[in-house]
Amino acid sequence: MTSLTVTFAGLSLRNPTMLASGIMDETGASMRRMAEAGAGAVVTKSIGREARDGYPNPTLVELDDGYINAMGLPGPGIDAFEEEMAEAVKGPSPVIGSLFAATPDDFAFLAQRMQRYGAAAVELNMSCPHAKGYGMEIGVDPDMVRSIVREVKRAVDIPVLSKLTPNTHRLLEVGKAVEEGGGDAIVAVNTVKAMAISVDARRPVLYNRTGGLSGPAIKGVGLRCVYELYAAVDVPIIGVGGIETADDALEYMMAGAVAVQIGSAVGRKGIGVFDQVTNGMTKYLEANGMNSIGEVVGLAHE
Amino acid sequence: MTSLTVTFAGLSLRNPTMLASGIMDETGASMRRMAEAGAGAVVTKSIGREARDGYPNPTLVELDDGYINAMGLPGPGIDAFEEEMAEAVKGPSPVIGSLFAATPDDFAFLAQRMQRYGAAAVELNMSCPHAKGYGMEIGVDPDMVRSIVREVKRAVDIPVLSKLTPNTHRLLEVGKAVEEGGGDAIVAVNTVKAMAISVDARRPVLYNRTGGLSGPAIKGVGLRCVYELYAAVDVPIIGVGGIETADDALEYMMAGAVAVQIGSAVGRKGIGVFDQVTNGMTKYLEANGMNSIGEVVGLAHE
Amino acid sequence: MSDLVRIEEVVEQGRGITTLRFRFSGGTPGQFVMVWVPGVDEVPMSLSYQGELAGITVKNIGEATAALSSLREGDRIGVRGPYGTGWMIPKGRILCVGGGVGMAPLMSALDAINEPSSVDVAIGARDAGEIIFDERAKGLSHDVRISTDDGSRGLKGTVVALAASMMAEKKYDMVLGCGPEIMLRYLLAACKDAGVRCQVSLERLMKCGAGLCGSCVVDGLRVCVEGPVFFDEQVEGMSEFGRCKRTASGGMTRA
Amino acid sequence: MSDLVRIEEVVEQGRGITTLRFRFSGGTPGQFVMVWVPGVDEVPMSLSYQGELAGITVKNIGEATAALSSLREGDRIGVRGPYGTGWMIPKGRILCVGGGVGMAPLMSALDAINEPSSVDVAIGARDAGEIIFDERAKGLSHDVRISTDDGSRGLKGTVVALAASMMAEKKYDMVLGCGPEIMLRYLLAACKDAGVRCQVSLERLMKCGAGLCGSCVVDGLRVCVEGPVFFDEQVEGMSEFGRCKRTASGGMTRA
Ligand SMILES: Cc1cc2nc3c(=O)[nH]c(=O)nc-3n(C[C@H](O)[C@H](O)[C@H](O)COP(=O)(O)OP(=O)(O)OC[C@H]3O[C@@H](n4cnc5c(N)ncnc54)[C@H](O)[C@@H]3O)c2cc1C
Ligand SMILES: Cc1cc2nc3c(=O)[nH]c(=O)nc-3n(C[C@H](O)[C@H](O)[C@H](O)COP(=O)(O)OP(=O)(O)OC[C@H]3O[C@@H](n4cnc5c(N)ncnc54)[C@H](O)[C@@H]3O)c2cc1C
Ligand SMILES: Cc1cc2nc3c(=O)[nH]c(=O)nc-3n(C[C@H](O)[C@H](O)[C@H](O)COP(=O)(O)O)c2cc1C
Ligand SMILES: Cc1cc2nc3c(=O)[nH]c(=O)nc-3n(C[C@H](O)[C@H](O)[C@H](O)COP(=O)(O)O)c2cc1C
Ligand code: FES
Ligand code: FES
Repeated sequence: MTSLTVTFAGLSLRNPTMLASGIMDETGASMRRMAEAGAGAVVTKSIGREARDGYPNPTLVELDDGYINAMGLPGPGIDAFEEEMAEAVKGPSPVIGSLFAATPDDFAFLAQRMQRYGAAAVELNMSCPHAKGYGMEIGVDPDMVRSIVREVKRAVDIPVLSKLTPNTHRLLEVGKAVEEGGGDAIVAVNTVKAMAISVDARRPVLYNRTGGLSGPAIKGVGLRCVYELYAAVDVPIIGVGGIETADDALEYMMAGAVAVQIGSAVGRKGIGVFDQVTNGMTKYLEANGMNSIGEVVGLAHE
Repeated sequence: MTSLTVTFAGLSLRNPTMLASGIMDETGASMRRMAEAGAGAVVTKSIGREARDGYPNPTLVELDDGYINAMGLPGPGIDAFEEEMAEAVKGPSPVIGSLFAATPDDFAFLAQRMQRYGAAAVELNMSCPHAKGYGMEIGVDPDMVRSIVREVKRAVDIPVLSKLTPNTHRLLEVGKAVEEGGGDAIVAVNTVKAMAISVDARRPVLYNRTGGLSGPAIKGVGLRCVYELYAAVDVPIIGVGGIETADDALEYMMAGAVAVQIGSAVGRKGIGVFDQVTNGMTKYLEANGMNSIGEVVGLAHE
Repeated sequence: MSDLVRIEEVVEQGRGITTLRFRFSGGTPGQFVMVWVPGVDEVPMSLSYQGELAGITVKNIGEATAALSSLREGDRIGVRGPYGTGWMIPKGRILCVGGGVGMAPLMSALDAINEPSSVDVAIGARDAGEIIFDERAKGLSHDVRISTDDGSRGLKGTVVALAASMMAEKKYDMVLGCGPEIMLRYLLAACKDAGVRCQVSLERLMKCGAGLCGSCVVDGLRVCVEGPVFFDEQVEGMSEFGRCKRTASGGMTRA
Repeated sequence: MSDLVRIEEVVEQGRGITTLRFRFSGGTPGQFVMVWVPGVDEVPMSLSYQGELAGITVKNIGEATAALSSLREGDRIGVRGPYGTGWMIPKGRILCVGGGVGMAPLMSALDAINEPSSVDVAIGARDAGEIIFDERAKGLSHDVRISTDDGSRGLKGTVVALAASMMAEKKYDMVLGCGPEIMLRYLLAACKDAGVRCQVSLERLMKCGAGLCGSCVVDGLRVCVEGPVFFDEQVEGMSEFGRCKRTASGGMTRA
């Protein structure tokens, strides 16, 4: 018997696939559905203090090999999200509350609320490339990252994950800052800052002009970040970016990820993608005489 | 009659397509051939002081939507390159000498040699993501970039182009540093740092483990960099990254590029790509009642 | 190469209801596209015509639909898709029930069925000015009936009442319905009473249109992927159907 | 899903010459693949077998080829491609001239021609131990002749001398040649003398294999894209042919 269970940062997941933040996770019912579809954990949409409409459309550009999105962090705000969490936690998988804020205090406040709502962990979004004042604007500053993580760790008992941006040459410094702040895990990566222009319209397509590239186009970028982080930090790393198949997930795990998140593939492949990936992982373990998916982690470093 | 001629930074090109550095430009004959195939200018392989073998193979990974390469800046060194330049400058298009070095002095020395060899301009590679001590290791530091550009400007009379990396959150600061150093133009972008892992081999595919992602996968990233730079600096910008069609090139020009470079498409589409792009540009001008390709530059900012 | 499509034809379909035709192939009946009016907005629109020369039929209710309604031949819009799950068209006798611009996705179904004797149509609207596609429907069905709320054309009453009377009169194997959600709620009830299976096409706020953002979900199902067409049994289990919608921030509003 | 291919069969083809068979489809005669031995190197190899069960035939001359030669059934290698421009196989009578492991890409041509009466073969090597594919060639050609430098098998002499005698004896429309560059240089001369058109398959240091890096160029032509097979007239114009090669740094060395 092979096992896909992974345990890290105080979390235990029945399989290493997680629903990535921002995908089908704005409502309790949709999060539950993704957990039922096979995600070993679901991460909520990044939630802030207040309700935000996000940007007007167009918020998404579809490419052959991915998407560019600039949703603008829409969300009902932490108060209204209580109701969604109440529903989400009824699902079969742990729910991880993703948060965005501009200051350590706000992050801590939001994290406490998420803990109260039953989140198994919080994920600090310090990496959104398209929301002014949030996300990667703070996530490229190791000092800021360290103090945010430290503040949140003080405020809650649940594990604290930090989601990093690939849009910086300081990735490893930021990763170390997470560790120094006492962070329990790193999630890498958020989207790569990009844009699309319509020649016919002679203007950027997205309302916000720039957005974040996701999907297969960035798989190599995410892999590289996980690989480099694995060699640089001791905290567990969760890999995300362009994962659509079991092989993609295995590549990330060999690069050093203990678990993976899947976002764009939910649109490109359908919600069956979690089952497809986990089935493929089981087949891989069987074919290679391994007992546990944990044996795969970091293999590409040997 | 429509015109594709572009004039910027003291250069005049019969069309706005240029051969990107590192592609079919290690020998004089191949550069000449690319100029004859339609490139409005050719940029040489990045040349350093000494001969370098580059990394052992594998140096290239082919993806559906691009390549990841880690050639490791192979090249015969500036002395031996004289012979290649002598041949290259016989071609129908200006030859731009790309250079890599670790210090302002070395850059200046190399630039003087390139000028002597007949280069119409030099392009400073401050953006290679996979050569220790060179490339993006210096190109993410605005102070370093400023002093390199300044030193090279002092050393030569030909225009000085600076090629930037997208792998930093400080792109605009670096762009401004180029301007402050007296640089004549910016080339954006070099490859995005990435890697590939073989699940079967349980190891990175590239000898150097990490490399640079190019081709369609990064088009949105390059476009975004050009768009942001155009709004931030006054020097002309040359766009590069994933250009394969006239539409791709027009998108870059609408984002603010006065000219474009084509690299990966030489492999993916063949050397006919320069003609295809320029023919498409002419058709576009005709269909839109424009006289000169210059009218397109920056249109997406209006 | 063009990244936008050119409007080839504009047809004033009814009061404040306009059809735009453009070259765009692909799609099955009931699928929709995301339509971008550069500088204005991008909104979901069902394909009211499919094939080489596709079409959408727009009711002017706000900023985006006003912009679409004001377009002229030669103007350009962005169209991506087709997206979603359309009608499942079974063998047997079908009744199409459309309220107002809800006729749009039903016309694609009628085109696809293309068997006038096996499909009937009930078209309803507030008044005669908003009755659309009746002539086109007549070419595709032998029994097309009309109702208006104010009686200015056809039967006075709701299209659900009309459909109920048709179901009482004839035997149908499937009802396909599209229109305001309140109408669909009554239609489902009427079908249940008559013992006829039913599919309905729903509308929700859509941002991505591609199954990612979650803004369109109803009880966890994406209107843009699992819908817009849902079966009666799916809809009956939905706590949010006919009761509430999500706003741009993902919060709930009562319908 | 596998990103490497499994070696299905290993055949000792001659002294220090090994054929590896693996599942890999696609390719036209004369094309090559980039073969990765994980942890060792990645090198270009002509396909000596094409179709479902492809094959390469490797001469052990250095690190990568030694690693390839030591592989056993069940081992795995990376294969990307096929790349390049292969043989143009015309109607008419053809003579294949192979020196040593140069027979590899010619075997794909013989398989493709598959008309034993219209193609003859001249196989040469330093000695009998390096003569390969003679039996396989006999199944595909009615006239297969052999030469060795030391006379240990067949005609004593070079394969170019053998080919020249065959061209004197019979009429050919095209010669296809592969082997050491010095041999190809003489072969071209012999063909010119005999008034027979000729194609030759060249080798150069290859890094990317995909037409980007420029490491394989001969006078501006990429051996990995425009080659490895070139026509006589192309080769004749090459200042670097038979004279010099590029090193890893792109510098020149005399051949
Ligand atoms: C799958 C799908 C297919 C659709 N097909 C069509 C179609 O074929 N033809 C068509 O005309 N429309 C169709 N719609 C509805 C259309 O997308 C909306 O009418 C449009 O997005 C409104 O944009 P606006 O900017 O014009 O109005 P807004 O400015 O966004 O809204 C104006 C006012 O109308 C209200 N409103 C918004 N949407 C609706 C709605 N759906 N029903 C009633 N009131 C609403 C708003 O609350 C607001 O008060 C479809 C929607 C979906 C989800
Ligand atoms: C298009 C193409 C197709 C090829 N097809 C085949 C094939 O079917 N079978 C096959 O065995 N080989 C083939 N080769 C040659 C093969 O790629 C080289 O032999 C191999 O790369 C050598 O690698 P190595 O590490 O074993 O030797 P290295 O360690 O690289 O070289 C060992 C020694 O041999 C010398 N050397 C290197 N290459 C050659 C050469 N081509 N000829 C003579 N000496 C050389 C070197 O200078 C060095 O002294 C082909 C090459 C090309 C370009
Ligand atoms: C439509 C969309 C919305 C997203 N929203 C968020 C978000 O709110 N918070 C966040 O941390 N990441 C967000 N992301 C990033 C994803 O979680 C993920 O990091 C990224 O898409 C790369 O993974 P993928 O290639 O599997 O999509 C979003 C991505 C997409 C495509
Ligand atoms: C094989 C290869 C080698 C390259 N070598 C160099 C180089 O020596 N110097 C440099 O500035 N850029 C180099 N580049 C980067 C390209 O010039 C270009 O910036 C990048 O590939 C993006 O453009 P593309 O998508 O059109 O390829 C190289 C790219 C490739 C694919
Ligand atoms: S609009 Fe349906 S998930 Fe985004
Ligand atoms: S090996 Fe031919 S161009 Fe790179």
